[in-house]
Amino acid sequence: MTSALSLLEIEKSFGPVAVLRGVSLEVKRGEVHALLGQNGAGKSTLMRILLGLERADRGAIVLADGPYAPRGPADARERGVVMVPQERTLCPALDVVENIVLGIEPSASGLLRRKEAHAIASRALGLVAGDGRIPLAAPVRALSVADQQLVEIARALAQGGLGTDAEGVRAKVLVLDEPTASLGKSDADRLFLRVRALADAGLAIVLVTHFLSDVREHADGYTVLRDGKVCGSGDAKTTAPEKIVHAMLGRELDTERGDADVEGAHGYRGAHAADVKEGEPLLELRAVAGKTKPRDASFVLRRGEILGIAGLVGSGRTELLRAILGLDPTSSGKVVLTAPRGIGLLSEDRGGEGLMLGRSVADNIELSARGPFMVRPARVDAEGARWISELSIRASGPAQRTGDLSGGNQQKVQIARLLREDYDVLLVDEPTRGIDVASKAQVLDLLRTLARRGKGVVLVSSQLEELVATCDRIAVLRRGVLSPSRPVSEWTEQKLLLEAAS
Amino acid sequence: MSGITSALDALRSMRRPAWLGPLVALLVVYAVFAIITPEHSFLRAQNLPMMGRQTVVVAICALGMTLVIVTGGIDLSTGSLVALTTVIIAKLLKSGSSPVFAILCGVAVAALVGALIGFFVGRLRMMPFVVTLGAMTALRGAAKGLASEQKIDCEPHGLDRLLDASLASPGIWIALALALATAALLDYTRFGRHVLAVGSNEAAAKLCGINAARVKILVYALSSMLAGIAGLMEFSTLTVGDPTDSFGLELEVIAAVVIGGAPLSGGEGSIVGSVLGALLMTVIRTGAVHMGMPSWVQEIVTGGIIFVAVAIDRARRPSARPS
Amino acid sequence: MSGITSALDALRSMRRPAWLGPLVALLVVYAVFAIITPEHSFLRAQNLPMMGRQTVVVAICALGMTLVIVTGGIDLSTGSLVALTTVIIAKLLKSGSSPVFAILCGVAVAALVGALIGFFVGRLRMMPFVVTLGAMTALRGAAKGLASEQKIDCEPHGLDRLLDASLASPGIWIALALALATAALLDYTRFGRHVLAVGSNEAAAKLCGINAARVKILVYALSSMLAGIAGLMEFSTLTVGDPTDSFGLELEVIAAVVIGGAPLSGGEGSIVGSVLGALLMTVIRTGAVHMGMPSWVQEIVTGGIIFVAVAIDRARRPSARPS
Amino acid sequence: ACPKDAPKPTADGEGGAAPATTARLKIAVIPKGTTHEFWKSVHAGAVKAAKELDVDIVWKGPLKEDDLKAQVDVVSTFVAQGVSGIVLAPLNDTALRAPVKEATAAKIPVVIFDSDLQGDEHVSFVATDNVAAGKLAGDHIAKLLGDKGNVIMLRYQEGSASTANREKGFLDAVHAKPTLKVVSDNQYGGATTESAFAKGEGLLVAQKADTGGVNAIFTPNESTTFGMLLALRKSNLAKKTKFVGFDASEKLVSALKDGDIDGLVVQNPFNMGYLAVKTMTEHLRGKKVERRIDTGARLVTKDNLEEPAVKEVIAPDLKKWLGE
Ligand SMILES: Nc1ncnc2c1ncn2[C@@H]1O[C@H](COP(=O)(O)OP(=O)(O)OP(=O)(O)O)[C@@H](O)[C@H]1O
Ligand SMILES: Nc1ncnc2c1ncn2[C@@H]1O[C@H](COP(=O)(O)OP(=O)(O)OP(=O)(O)O)[C@@H](O)[C@H]1O
Ligand SMILES: [Mg+2]
Ligand SMILES: [Mg+2]
Repeated sequence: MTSALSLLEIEKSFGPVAVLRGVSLEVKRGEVHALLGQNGAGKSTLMRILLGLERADRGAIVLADGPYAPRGPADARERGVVMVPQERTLCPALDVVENIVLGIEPSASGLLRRKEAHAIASRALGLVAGDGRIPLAAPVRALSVADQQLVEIARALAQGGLGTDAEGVRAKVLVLDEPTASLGKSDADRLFLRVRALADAGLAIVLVTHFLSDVREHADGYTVLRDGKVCGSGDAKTTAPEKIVHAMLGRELDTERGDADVEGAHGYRGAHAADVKEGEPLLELRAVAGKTKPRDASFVLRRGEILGIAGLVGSGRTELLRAILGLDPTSSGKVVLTAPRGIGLLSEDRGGEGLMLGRSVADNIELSARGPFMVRPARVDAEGARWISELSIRASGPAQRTGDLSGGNQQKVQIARLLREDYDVLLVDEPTRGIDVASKAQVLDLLRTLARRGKGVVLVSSQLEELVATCDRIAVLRRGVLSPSRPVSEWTEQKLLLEAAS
Repeated sequence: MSGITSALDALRSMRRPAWLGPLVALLVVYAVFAIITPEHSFLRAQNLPMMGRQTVVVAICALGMTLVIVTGGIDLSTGSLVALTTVIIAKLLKSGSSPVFAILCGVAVAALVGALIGFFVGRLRMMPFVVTLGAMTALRGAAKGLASEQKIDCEPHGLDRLLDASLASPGIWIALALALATAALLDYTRFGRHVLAVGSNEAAAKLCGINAARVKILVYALSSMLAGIAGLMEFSTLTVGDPTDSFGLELEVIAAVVIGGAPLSGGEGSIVGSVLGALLMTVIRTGAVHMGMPSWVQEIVTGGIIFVAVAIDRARRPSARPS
Repeated sequence: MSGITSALDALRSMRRPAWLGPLVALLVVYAVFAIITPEHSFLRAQNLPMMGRQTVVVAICALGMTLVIVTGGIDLSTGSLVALTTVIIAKLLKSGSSPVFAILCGVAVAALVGALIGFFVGRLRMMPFVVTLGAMTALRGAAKGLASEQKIDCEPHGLDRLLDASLASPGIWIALALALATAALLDYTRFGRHVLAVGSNEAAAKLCGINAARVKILVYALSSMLAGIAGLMEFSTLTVGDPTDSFGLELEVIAAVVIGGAPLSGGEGSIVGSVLGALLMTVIRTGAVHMGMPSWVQEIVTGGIIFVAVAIDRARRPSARPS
Repeated sequence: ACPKDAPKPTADGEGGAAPATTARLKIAVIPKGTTHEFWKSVHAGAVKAAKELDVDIVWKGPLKEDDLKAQVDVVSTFVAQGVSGIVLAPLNDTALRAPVKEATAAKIPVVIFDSDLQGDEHVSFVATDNVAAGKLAGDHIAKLLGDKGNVIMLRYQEGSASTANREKGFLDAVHAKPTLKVVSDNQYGGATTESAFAKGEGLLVAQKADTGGVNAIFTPNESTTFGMLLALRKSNLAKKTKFVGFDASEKLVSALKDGDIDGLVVQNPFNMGYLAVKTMTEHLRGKKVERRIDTGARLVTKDNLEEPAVKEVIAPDLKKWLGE
């Protein structure tokens, strides 16, 4: 096999910060190549350079048909390079068809040809989503995060030239930057089937991911980035996951000892362990129904426990959490909150509603509805700095713009804010989305520690193994109806999946 | 079963045309005035072509403003540009140029100014509000300077007949043709899709290989060219070049566009809606005169109606998921 | 070694104050005028207090406008509200009320109007541009109606001494005190941080339990109250209640805020910057008179300077990561 | 000699009567606006006086037409700058008092022209009697209609004193004839031609001018007159409806010749500008001046258009003085 894509000694810095320090990478035709690394290692930056969204300071890129220096995404598409970026990039006001054919609209002397556009869109979407699930005429802002992600993947496929001609694959390189971070298992499985088919058709595919299981099951080769350098690569199928993790972290991930306890929760001093009454109810839902979802949800959350909520994408988990917090109106039922220190939510949509991307890390961590009337900016920065070190957030300092952090580090900023507020009840929606293995363990450990110290946690996650490993009890949400919760000992991943899908 | 639900879903997800709200508002306000004006003077035959004629300038400006607002921008220089165009045309006519040459020059200068504004907004990524605020002041000054701070009298050479008393006056038909062309541009061409995409999510548009800067330059050039044509119509009405003309016109134009259903956040907009919005404002103004309302009552009513029209329109639309 | 680099890094990551740009611009323009005005008349002692006095109204309005713009909103009703306040104060004084009562009434009405605007923007989630455009027209009408379409003459009862020729005139000090208070409110209180948060990302603010609607109501009420105080200053200058006064003032105020470093997209802004922006506009205007520039040249220069000030400021800031 | 080299007049001039300095006088002339033809004529008159009397004038209006605050600011800027004297057409008779006081306090004399100012700080008032001028128009319309018919008056702008006086004078004259009916007098044309045009056009339809609902129209200044003229022409009502306006411009005079306008009350702006600057100069040079100087107004019709005295008023040689 010939190499379809070679990156040679790519270097890139933002101001004084060197993000990539000579990265070389080679992907062959027909290969699915996994790109791994801790949050902020520079994976997305590398991919953005590949697409011409960012320009490398030094280094070269070579495609099968010659040297390649894209001036922009249009240029990249011309050469057969397309990408699904990490953050959502759809036009919320345009409908699904318009989004998918954006920039490649079929037209005759400037005039649109709607039928053709529709055909392209439905074919591209058919490749990644079940039939008819996503309405083609709906504006994408009405879609759930997961559906938007699917539209985005369909768009990349369409832009690669798949939609126009069944066998004519024009794209040569497809970059997927954490495509499954917001997908459920079935969508993810379908996506990987598709990815394999594309690879077999001769594409070179770069897959950025934090799921080591996906690497093992779906990738051929892998490369690990650490501190802007390549520090490990090989065969994805045969390499032991521990070895990959070691390459990523530069050390072992000691789950027994609890990495998180050392780095994170240990330093976390917020909880008032003293006045905790074990098992005291904090939050009770009585037949809560929202405008559309949830339709019927009841549970009691007590001090010291983690309640997991499983469910398929679109089952209404996010809506349930929003309804509890009062962000969405409820139509019937009752939410009884007895927690003295209140209730906080970790949003699944960190860029959209979770963070002020334009403001500093410290401002985001400090954002709070309560507190004294006067605020000292110096204290805000000091507080920010403290949390940056406690959660080992990779940022240049408390004053850095949050939008300039890598995706995973943004997620940590959200978590820091939640911890700082010291809520009694924490509603966490997909807390490990987009964060690396080490941080993932750290975050889940943190949740357990919090519970141990008397908090109540509601955990929503599409990672079933995460639920099973972390929760005390799990309930399943099916089309808006929440089943009674059962102790975690009665659940396995398979049982959860069956229950959610039935 | 699933066939029915999916059909229902399709129906629900169908977008209600943005111009429905302003159309209803227009009809209601028209009917109210027709009923309550003394002796129903509002229904007199001359009234319709007159209102059409009075709307032409605002409507033509609103076409371009819609495009600008759809890209998420705004253009405060419209009024000054209209005044500048009347001055250029008058000055050229006075110095003996042919009317065609005068028109071409006026419109070309406007388009050039627009391209420059577009360059600053699109290429240099400056805020449209600031760029056009600066342009508003500077162009007004340029118009005054060019006209030596007075109105320029000139023989109109037939240009005054562009907008005359009858329904057949060419100005109204030109405006209509321009509206259709702009609507087609926005809804049926690739360029139109790109305009919408840039306004909806510029980063996404760029990712799909759309040259956002070029789109903006074209949009501002087009919008200013339309303002130039509106300036021609204004000249046809005034028959003089007036550098102080159309002060504050841009706010009326923006109001028309917003009433027409385009949010200032961009990504959406309807040419038909904007034209209806412009008509609505004329109907209110004319109706108030027919009612013999004092000016101040008229201003309160206008303010109230802008407000109510938009409020009702927004209330009816399904609220988007917060994102 | 690492100590030095980390110190350097800290220095680099230090936030450049937003008002640095406008301050430099102000000093440069001042120096230029000081040098080039004939006989350096710009440096005459009376000139400074006079410019201070001329800036008071715009500067006070700019304080509130900064808050509004920081929330991502805009307020077009400022000019009309200032005019309305002059009318209310004059009318009350004429009817024999005490000056204190007249002032309180004028400012209270303004604050109420602001709270109403805030209610529409915050609670009913209508676009600020539209709400305040409607308010601009309606308030202007209300002012004219209240004044029976005339300027209202009245004995100023000492209110005219609020802004007099000396540096000691209380108006300047009141404006300064208000500026300090507003700056402190924005930078050193929880409410100020909530204002910034609502402007940066409203959804995130709500998620953290901040009542965004309440924040907006307060901001618009505060902003309009400041416009009311500006109206008092305007009355002190004019000594009549003038319903046609301050037409277009809002654009000057917005220009001052934008020159002062606040992007209209919200989430950022500096009170000091806005005051400097207001001063810059006065300096340009005064300098132009001293130079004997014709109005049209002055307009071109003003437009150009708005533009250049913002362009330079934007160019210096590090570009954000496109997302 | 170059004026820049001359010593500053106010720097060493202690008393208010510092007449005999060798320094060139610098007089600021502040109109209400700069683009109406009216102010152009005033400007020309002022330039003529300046040339004759060998003084410098600075011509500076508010940036926006009819912006009261801007005019107040312009006056105080000139005070701070230290000119020899200020000649001012106040936009308001009260609001400009404070800056005029300020000027007087700084030993800068002020001559008021066009519209009056309250108080007695100013040296002299040079203007037309506006009420009388409005009455001229009212009487002419009464004569044209034979004292019978429906009359419209389109006002200029809220709060403008000189036009309000003309409107008052007109209404007084019309109300004196019980058989004349004023069908609309509460509409304002606004500051620009285009707003007056739109208002006028609507008014004509609303009052059924085409079927004889309106017999005569009066407008109190240049922009409303021109706007109404356009409205009449576009509605094919010119010549059918009697129309008396105010002020003269090239277009208005040719409309008078065509018969589209039946009469124009004209002031003598050229003379006003001339006299205002002259009065100021004389005061500065230590002469005694009158407190009130009338510049006169007259009714111009097609018949007296060719009289030399009228010609001089309506078509002053702007080019000669303004060099355009
Ligand atoms: N425009 C920018 N300005 C400043 N720093 C930036 C910018 N873009 C990226 N960075 C920095 O570059 C580093 C690498 O970011 P990148 O997004 O490539 O990481 P990543 O490997 O994709 O991480 P994640 O797994 O969290 O997505 C981060 O530390 C980030 O803060
Ligand atoms: N504003 C809206 N308009 C139309 N449909 C909506 C809107 N908000 C949500 N939905 C629909 O509601 C469904 C549930 O949303 P969502 O996918 O967020 O639920 P979820 O169970 O939280 O899933 P996940 O968290 O995995 O994304 C989706 O199918 C989405 O299309
Ligand atoms: Mg990334
Ligand atoms: Mg969800």
